Amino acid sequence: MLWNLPYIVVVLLAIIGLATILLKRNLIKIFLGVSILTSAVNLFIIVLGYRENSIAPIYTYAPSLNMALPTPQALCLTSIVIGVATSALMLSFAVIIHRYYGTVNVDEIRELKE
Amino acid sequence: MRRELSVLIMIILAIFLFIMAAGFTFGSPLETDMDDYFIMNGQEQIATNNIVTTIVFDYRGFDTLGESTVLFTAVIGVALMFRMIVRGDSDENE
Amino acid sequence: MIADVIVSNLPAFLVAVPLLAAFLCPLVGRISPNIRAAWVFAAMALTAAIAYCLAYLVYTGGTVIYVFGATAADLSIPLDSGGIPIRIMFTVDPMSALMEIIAVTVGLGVIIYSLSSDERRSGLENYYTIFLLLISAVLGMVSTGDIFNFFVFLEISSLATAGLVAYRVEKGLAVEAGLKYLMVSTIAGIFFLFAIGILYGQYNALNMAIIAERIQWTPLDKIALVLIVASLAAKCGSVPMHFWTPDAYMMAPAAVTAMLVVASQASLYGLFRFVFTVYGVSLNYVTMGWVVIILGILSMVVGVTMAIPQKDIKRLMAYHAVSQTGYMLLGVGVGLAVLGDQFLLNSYGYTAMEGGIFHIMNHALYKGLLFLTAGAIIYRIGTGDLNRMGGLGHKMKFTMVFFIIGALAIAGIPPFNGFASKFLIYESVYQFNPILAVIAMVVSILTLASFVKVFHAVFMGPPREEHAQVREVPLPMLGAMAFLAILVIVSGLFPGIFVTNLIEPAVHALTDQAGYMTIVLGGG
Amino acid sequence: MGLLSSLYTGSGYWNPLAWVLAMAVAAAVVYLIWRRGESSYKKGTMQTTPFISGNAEQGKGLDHIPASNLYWGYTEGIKGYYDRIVPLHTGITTDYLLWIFWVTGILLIVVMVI
Amino acid sequence: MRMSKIVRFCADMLYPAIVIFGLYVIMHGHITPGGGFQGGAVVATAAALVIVAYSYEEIQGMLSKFLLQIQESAGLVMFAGVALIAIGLGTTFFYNYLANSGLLFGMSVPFGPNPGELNTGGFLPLMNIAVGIEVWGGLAIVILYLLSGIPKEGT
Repeated sequence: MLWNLPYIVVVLLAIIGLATILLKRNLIKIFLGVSILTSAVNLFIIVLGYRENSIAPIYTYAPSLNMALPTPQALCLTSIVIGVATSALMLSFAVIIHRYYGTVNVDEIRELKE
Repeated sequence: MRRELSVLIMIILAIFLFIMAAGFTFGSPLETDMDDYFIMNGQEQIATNNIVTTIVFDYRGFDTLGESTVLFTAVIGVALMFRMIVRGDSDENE
Repeated sequence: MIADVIVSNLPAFLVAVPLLAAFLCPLVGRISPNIRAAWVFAAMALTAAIAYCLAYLVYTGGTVIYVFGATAADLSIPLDSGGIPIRIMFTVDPMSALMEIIAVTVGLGVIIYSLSSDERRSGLENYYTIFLLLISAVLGMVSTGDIFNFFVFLEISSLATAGLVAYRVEKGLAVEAGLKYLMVSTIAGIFFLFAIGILYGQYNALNMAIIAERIQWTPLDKIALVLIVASLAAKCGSVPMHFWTPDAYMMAPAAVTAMLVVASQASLYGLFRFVFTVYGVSLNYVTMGWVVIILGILSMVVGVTMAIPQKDIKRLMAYHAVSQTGYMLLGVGVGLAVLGDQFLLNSYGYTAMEGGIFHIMNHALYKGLLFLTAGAIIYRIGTGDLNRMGGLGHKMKFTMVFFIIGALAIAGIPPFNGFASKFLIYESVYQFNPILAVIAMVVSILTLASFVKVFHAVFMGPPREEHAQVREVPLPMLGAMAFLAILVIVSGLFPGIFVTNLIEPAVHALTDQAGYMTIVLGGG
Repeated sequence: MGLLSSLYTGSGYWNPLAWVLAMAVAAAVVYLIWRRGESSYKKGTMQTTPFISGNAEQGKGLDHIPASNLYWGYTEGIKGYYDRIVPLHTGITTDYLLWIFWVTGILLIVVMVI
Repeated sequence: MRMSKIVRFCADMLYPAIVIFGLYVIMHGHITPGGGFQGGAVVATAAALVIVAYSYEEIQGMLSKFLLQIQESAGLVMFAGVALIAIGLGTTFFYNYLANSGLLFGMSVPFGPNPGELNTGGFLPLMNIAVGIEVWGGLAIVILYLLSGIPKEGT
């Protein structure tokens, strides 16, 4: 299965992300889990576009014409920026919540329930 | 209870993710017709060496507008969070 | 000449106009409050005008295609590409046009309301910026024909909604609600991106039509479908993934809450679009139909039973929003369960789907109206706690009338519009499975009971001393509520017009997968 | 013709204008019956006050039942249901995410197996 | 928190270098790896560097939130505006009207590997610049706001 190693890494990253989200109680660590999960998806998309022995799809001094698929790289770029935007907003929420609640433990951030 | 459920669902999702991973082969995409079009025609049509840039800004330029908008939205959201709160922001009267 | 250019570029303007207005809003809004209000209202009115024109074009002339970056707007397939679309395109069919009409109609009413009800808050230029971004995201989601583009607009709507929900801060409570919404929608977005990756990796395409042509129902397609359904069902707040809904709806400003209803329905639209147009008959429609039906039934029952003991007016209404989403899922799910059988589809499948989709429109109108009345009450007495209300009928007569209209509509009392769509659902679902129809009716009765409770608690009883200063809300807020109330009454009294002219084309566009592919990919 | 069209469902139809008409007819009938009633009725006399076994009517001041006391019997009647369903709304963010993951997992099993 | 003099001096020295490298990445986005987002992020790290080196109060004089917001909006409006001009020319939103036109950035490129020419790409360099401006302003303003949320020392 060594030739499929990148996909295995995707799965492992996704599971690490899931575990971080579900087993940690610190809000910041949960955000890290979400980031890891996003990275897993980004890696998945970029791995989809690899052809054997291919080069980056840029013609400037290109040594060969066997190029990797460019669309996954474009999608990945978009998804990275979306991930950055999401984490920025989540972190600012965490800062405000810490200011009012005095904690970043998810078990204590439950004023709204039932 | 929550811990057991978490571990169990992680195992279930891992199984399905491995099924998914087994469906693809690294290094040989199943179909490549759209990307071959970009590689073969992108350079001449857009007059650009970097095919990824042609896709990001031309073929899928509208996505990039949306992507910039996502960043803009996040920035405005952060700005809203750190503004000075006035009394009118709460619903409470007086 | 100019008119031709504008008409042929309407789908681009539909998203570009609110986006540009939003980009400039933080700067324009700093000049003065009046200029800010005029700017926001002008942008919204222009967007609404564009959406109505586009919907007119679509309903009279058939599906409109707009290819971004091509030399001509309808050139979906470049001549040298060998029959595959390579650019992002908007595919505005009657279903999209219907959602656009709903979004801009509610958006227009909500903006008028918000300009008056939120004027004492701070940071308003940024608030209206996000509002316009949310509206453009909803319009983009319902118009697009490209799965990755859908994801981008989904993320814009997630972040915009989270920002709006957290806007009031309210000692951190609103931020908590925003955080919960943001976490749920981020996870949903990640699932959705996984599904896009699976579909792209198999078929090397991102356009819905070309994927629909190539799809084969392999195990990978099944995983992708489940990820899409789970993520979009979570985003539209169906049980058991509804937990963010009451928190977010309760803590957002009332005007935003009315808009959130539309935003969750855009996710619902995405769910229907993916299931019907991208997968179509290739999927195991009986299983998926029952999955959607069970999600709908759970949403209906759990939503309404959780609503009854609530103590906050907006939280109670939020649980009702969950419950009403169940009706839409039920109606469309029944249509999905008989998708492959043309006879059953003709005898009751189309009717069930008409009911479900008519309910989307009715729900946006009456739930928007109800949230606006709740906002009017909170605006005057400063709390949403039902125990601290009472006797407001003496002071806020118009609000009471609008509340009655909305409450009767949501409970399915004739002749308001809620009854018309629920009637379509009852009669067709009864032929499919009588038990489902009985559950739907019981839920409707419980809805009525719950709104009787709200009506009693808020408006009935002797006037209370602490509400001595309360008076009717300002005229723009009343005007916005009247606007929605009139629409509720009109669509209740003349449902035939709406169903034949708006809903039926939408339903047939949704189920006609081959027609969609033909329009996008050409005749061959 | 569009204004008066009915909604056909395959097994029945619905016409709100007919319903309004029927309501108007019913109201007219009610009005006619009411016209035939006792006409010697005077406001402000014993005739309009409620008769509670001869006792005086209580003041209306503090009769308003607060919202949480409404439907007490209903919630008490299906207490078993509410005791199960309400604690599910824990208000903890990761529990919400756990629900999403479980729904995804169950749907995966359902769709992949069937 | 004000860093030591060495750190501040190094930050001062590195600031123009990072900005220029970022601008290079933005400008050459259409012929080499990189582009508006990457370059904009690089420039924003320069802003982050000085923010780390100096205290928040000192930075407020140098980096104004309002100016950064104007910069961000200007970048986005330029991005959408460049794309909207295409509608005025009788084509569709995002049609690349400058490519192969002989005007600014309008040189055509033959198929195959070549050394790369800056004067190519149609409106792609313009869009790279617009996005670079936007990302620069956006990320810098996010960092500033997040920093403003930290309570001051001793309070």
